[in-house]
Amino acid sequence: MSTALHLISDAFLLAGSFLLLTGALGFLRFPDVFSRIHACGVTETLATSLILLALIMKSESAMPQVKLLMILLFLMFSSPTAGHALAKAAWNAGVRPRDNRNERGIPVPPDNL
Amino acid sequence: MLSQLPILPVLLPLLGAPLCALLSRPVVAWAFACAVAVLTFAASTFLLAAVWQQGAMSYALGGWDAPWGIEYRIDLLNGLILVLVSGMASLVLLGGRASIWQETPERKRGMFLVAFLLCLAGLQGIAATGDVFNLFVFLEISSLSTYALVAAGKDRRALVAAFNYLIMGTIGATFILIGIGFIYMLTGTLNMTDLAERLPALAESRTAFAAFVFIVVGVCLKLALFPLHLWLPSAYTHAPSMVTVFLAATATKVALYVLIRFSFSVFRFEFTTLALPLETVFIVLGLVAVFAGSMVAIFQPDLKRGLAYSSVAQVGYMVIGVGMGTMNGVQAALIHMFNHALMKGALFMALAGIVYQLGSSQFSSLRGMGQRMPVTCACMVLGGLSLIGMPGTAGFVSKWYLVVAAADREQWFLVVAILAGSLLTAVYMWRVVEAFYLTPADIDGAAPKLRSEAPAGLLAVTVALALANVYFGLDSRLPVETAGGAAASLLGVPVR
Amino acid sequence: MEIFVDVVLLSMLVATAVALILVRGLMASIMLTSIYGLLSASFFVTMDAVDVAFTEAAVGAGVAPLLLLMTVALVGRREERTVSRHALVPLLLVTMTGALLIVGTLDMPPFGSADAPANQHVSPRYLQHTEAEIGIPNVVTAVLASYRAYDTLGEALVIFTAGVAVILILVPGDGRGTAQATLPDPISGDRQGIVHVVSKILIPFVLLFALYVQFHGDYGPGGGFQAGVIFASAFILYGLLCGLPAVVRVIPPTVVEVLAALGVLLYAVTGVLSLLGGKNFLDYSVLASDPVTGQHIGIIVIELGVGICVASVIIRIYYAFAAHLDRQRV
Amino acid sequence: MDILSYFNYWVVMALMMLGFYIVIARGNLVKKLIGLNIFQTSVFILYISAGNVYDGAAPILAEGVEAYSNPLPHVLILTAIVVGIATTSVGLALVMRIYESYGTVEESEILEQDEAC
Repeated sequence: MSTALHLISDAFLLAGSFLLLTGALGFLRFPDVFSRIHACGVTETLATSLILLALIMKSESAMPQVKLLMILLFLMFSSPTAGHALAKAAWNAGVRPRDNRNERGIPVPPDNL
Repeated sequence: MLSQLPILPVLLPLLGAPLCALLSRPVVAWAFACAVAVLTFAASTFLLAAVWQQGAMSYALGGWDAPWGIEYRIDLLNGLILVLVSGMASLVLLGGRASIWQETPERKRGMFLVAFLLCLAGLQGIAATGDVFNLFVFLEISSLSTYALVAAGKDRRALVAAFNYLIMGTIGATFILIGIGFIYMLTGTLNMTDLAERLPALAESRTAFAAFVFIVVGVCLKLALFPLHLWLPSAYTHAPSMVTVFLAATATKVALYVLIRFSFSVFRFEFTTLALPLETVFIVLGLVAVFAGSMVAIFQPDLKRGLAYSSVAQVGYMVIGVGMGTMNGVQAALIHMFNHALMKGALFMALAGIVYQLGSSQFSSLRGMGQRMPVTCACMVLGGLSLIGMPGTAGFVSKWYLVVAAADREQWFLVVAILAGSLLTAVYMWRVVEAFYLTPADIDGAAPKLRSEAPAGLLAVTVALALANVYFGLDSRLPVETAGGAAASLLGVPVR
Repeated sequence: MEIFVDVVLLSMLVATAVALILVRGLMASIMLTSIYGLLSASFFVTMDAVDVAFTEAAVGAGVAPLLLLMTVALVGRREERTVSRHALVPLLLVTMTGALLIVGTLDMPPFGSADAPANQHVSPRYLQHTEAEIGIPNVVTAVLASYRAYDTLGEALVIFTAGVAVILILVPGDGRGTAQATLPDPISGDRQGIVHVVSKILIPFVLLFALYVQFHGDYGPGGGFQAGVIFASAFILYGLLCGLPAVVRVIPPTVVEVLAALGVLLYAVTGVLSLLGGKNFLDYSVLASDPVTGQHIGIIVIELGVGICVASVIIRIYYAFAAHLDRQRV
Repeated sequence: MDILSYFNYWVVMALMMLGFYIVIARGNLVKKLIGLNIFQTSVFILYISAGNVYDGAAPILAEGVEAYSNPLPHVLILTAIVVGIATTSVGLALVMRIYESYGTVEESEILEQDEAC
């Protein structure tokens, strides 16, 4: 394996781990359900993609690479959908976003869902 | 064909259960289940006869020799259990249709019978296997089906009883699993014969000690040994009548078998007595069970619950026999196990007939039943006499052997205690006689119907079980000799 | 490095279990259970138990939380702060049991040792002879489906028993069957929503993956049980999206029940074939002229039996739960 | 014998006891089942730990691999996991029916109702 590829994959791994960390931090610190879903959902999709890409670069035979690629593809579908479903479920359950003064920042629209 | 015999008592109900699920009409399913149970009984009887003739039989499942594969190992001990369990299952199914039909809605009857066959397969599998993990698997088959059968009771309290049984039973099974894990870590094998060879070398190991304690506690939860009996009274009281008959006659017996198998075959007794004063623990708990169970039974307003508490007491007698640890003691425990199945079978079966007619087992509603259902009540009284230990009944035989075993060890307080326990039994059976024959029927004025016996099938089985109590009281060769042979081989005494 | 991962995972497991004790409210408890399942699955991977990890991920983090969620959808997420009269009794029991467990560890063979009796007596034979006797690389499958095939038959029977038990407990006896196609479907969102579209794309692939796991079990992690769970999960996903009536139209409960029984029978009848061939129960060598081929055929057939049984039972349990939920809500 | 070789086992014991505590101390029936789940899963971890071999590979035969982990505990635990989920589903079915007839899943409230009648 070439050194360049090695370096790139290491960088991907680091970036992915960093993003996961920020996602976890956001999950803990953000004020309401929706921003927390945002923190996790967005970072998670990108971070896991980065890590999977790095692993594809690091692995040496074809079979694991194909499998990792399929996992990546699956995550591209499932992760954003899960975030969407979660947010929708929260909304349907009557949870509304809050701003950082912990007040309802967004007017509640009529329930047309 | 003879070489394939050991698998049949388990294989038949195991195949029968899914096949029965394919039958849509309940009557057909019932006939099929009866056929399966009777065939199983026949196979078990042949097997026991074969074991008498040629000694213990081994069967390698999948053709892989133990300890690599799973082994079935049938000796006199589990041969007797197989006959007992399948025999009771046949009687319950043959005679119990009316009762099952009354207590289960039509759409559930088929599934009820499937669950019953699964329970039978599970209990037979526990008895037949020579592999400790396989024992756990079949234990779970029988337990899961039992939870469902108990929950099929009409009262909503049956659900809670089944749930509590599920929690207690699963804790017990998980304890057994922990114990099995420990001995596997020590020996690297799961085969009982292999374990028996390897464990004596580990007599000093604290891990083996912990394993034994976990297995014993787990089995005692299933056995409902005092103070781990809390699930039993409610489960027996609220389960459908036929389920109570079957469970009372078989489930605790199989648990006792597992206890004996682990204490005497897997962990040799010398080893276990070294590890802790097991004798004392068993005898003390057994005595407490006898007295506490009987005392509580006396004050129950419900006869079914009273008999359930009496089961707790009777388990105490068996455990006392096991705790003595002598050949006579174990033999007495095994005889009592066999006879108690007959007694409780007769009692609960007669009660099922009464519940069929009355819809209740409260003492207050049993007044004057002696006139209404003379045969059923006579069977009940006969079963009660056997429970007390009247000479001429099966109960006398087992009490006699227990007393002799205690006298052999010169433990006179045990002799006194066993006799005193019988007196307590007499007290609560007297309440039944009083209600049946000595209190005027029906104070509330509603005209009592004359002569309304239970349906023919139920009545026939009740009479058969009651007569079996007399028969085995007069001619006790089958249980005594089989138990004697089994006890001798368990304790390594060369006599047969 | 391995030890580091090991310690981290174990600490997370402990943290999850402690959180489970502290937390009140069933929803949070279920999420923690799911996390516990996923963490233990990860731990199994580090312990080289890939088949077990696969199963635990499917069951501990998938099916069990799903059934718990359906129950909680009915009974509510409230959990009373029970002021027990005997608060000390459980603590005492746990302390005693724990002490006994610790005593039990004292004479245990050290962790990870290849010389431990557990790794010496029986199991080396499996590792050495599987290739010659069974002819497949996954030793776990070989032991599961041939050396200890009878346990696995018991396992299929356990799951069948669970199905029978759930039907007996949950399906009402008065004719209100499972499949009331007229019921309003409970989670009907807009039919063109994102979740809907994505799931419909994914379901065929889930089924395909289940088949892969089913038939690749001889060579890699996987097998009948895992495949059955995945197969069932596709149907459950469809049911969650489009409502129970929709999925019942695809495969009615009676069909599922028959399939479950047939799955167990497929397994047991394979064993009976050995009996008819003059060998012991579940001895697959009679299935072909060459014993190793016979073993291979036997393993494929019984794994299929397990797969069918597991998939049908889990679908049936889902039907029973969902129908009960619908009935109670109406 | 160094502590580290027992660390694994001791943690597993702690996990078991945490699960066991939830089963016997909590009054909510669903929570009891959750505790049972944790208890059983922890026993699985014990078994799998017992079968682990340092530097062993997963027991899938491959060229050039010398040491494998012990496959037998894996097989046993596969079966035990199935038993666990079977028990959980039956328990949950019972809980649903109990809720239907009692209107609650708290043990104390069920006891109250039973004593009342």
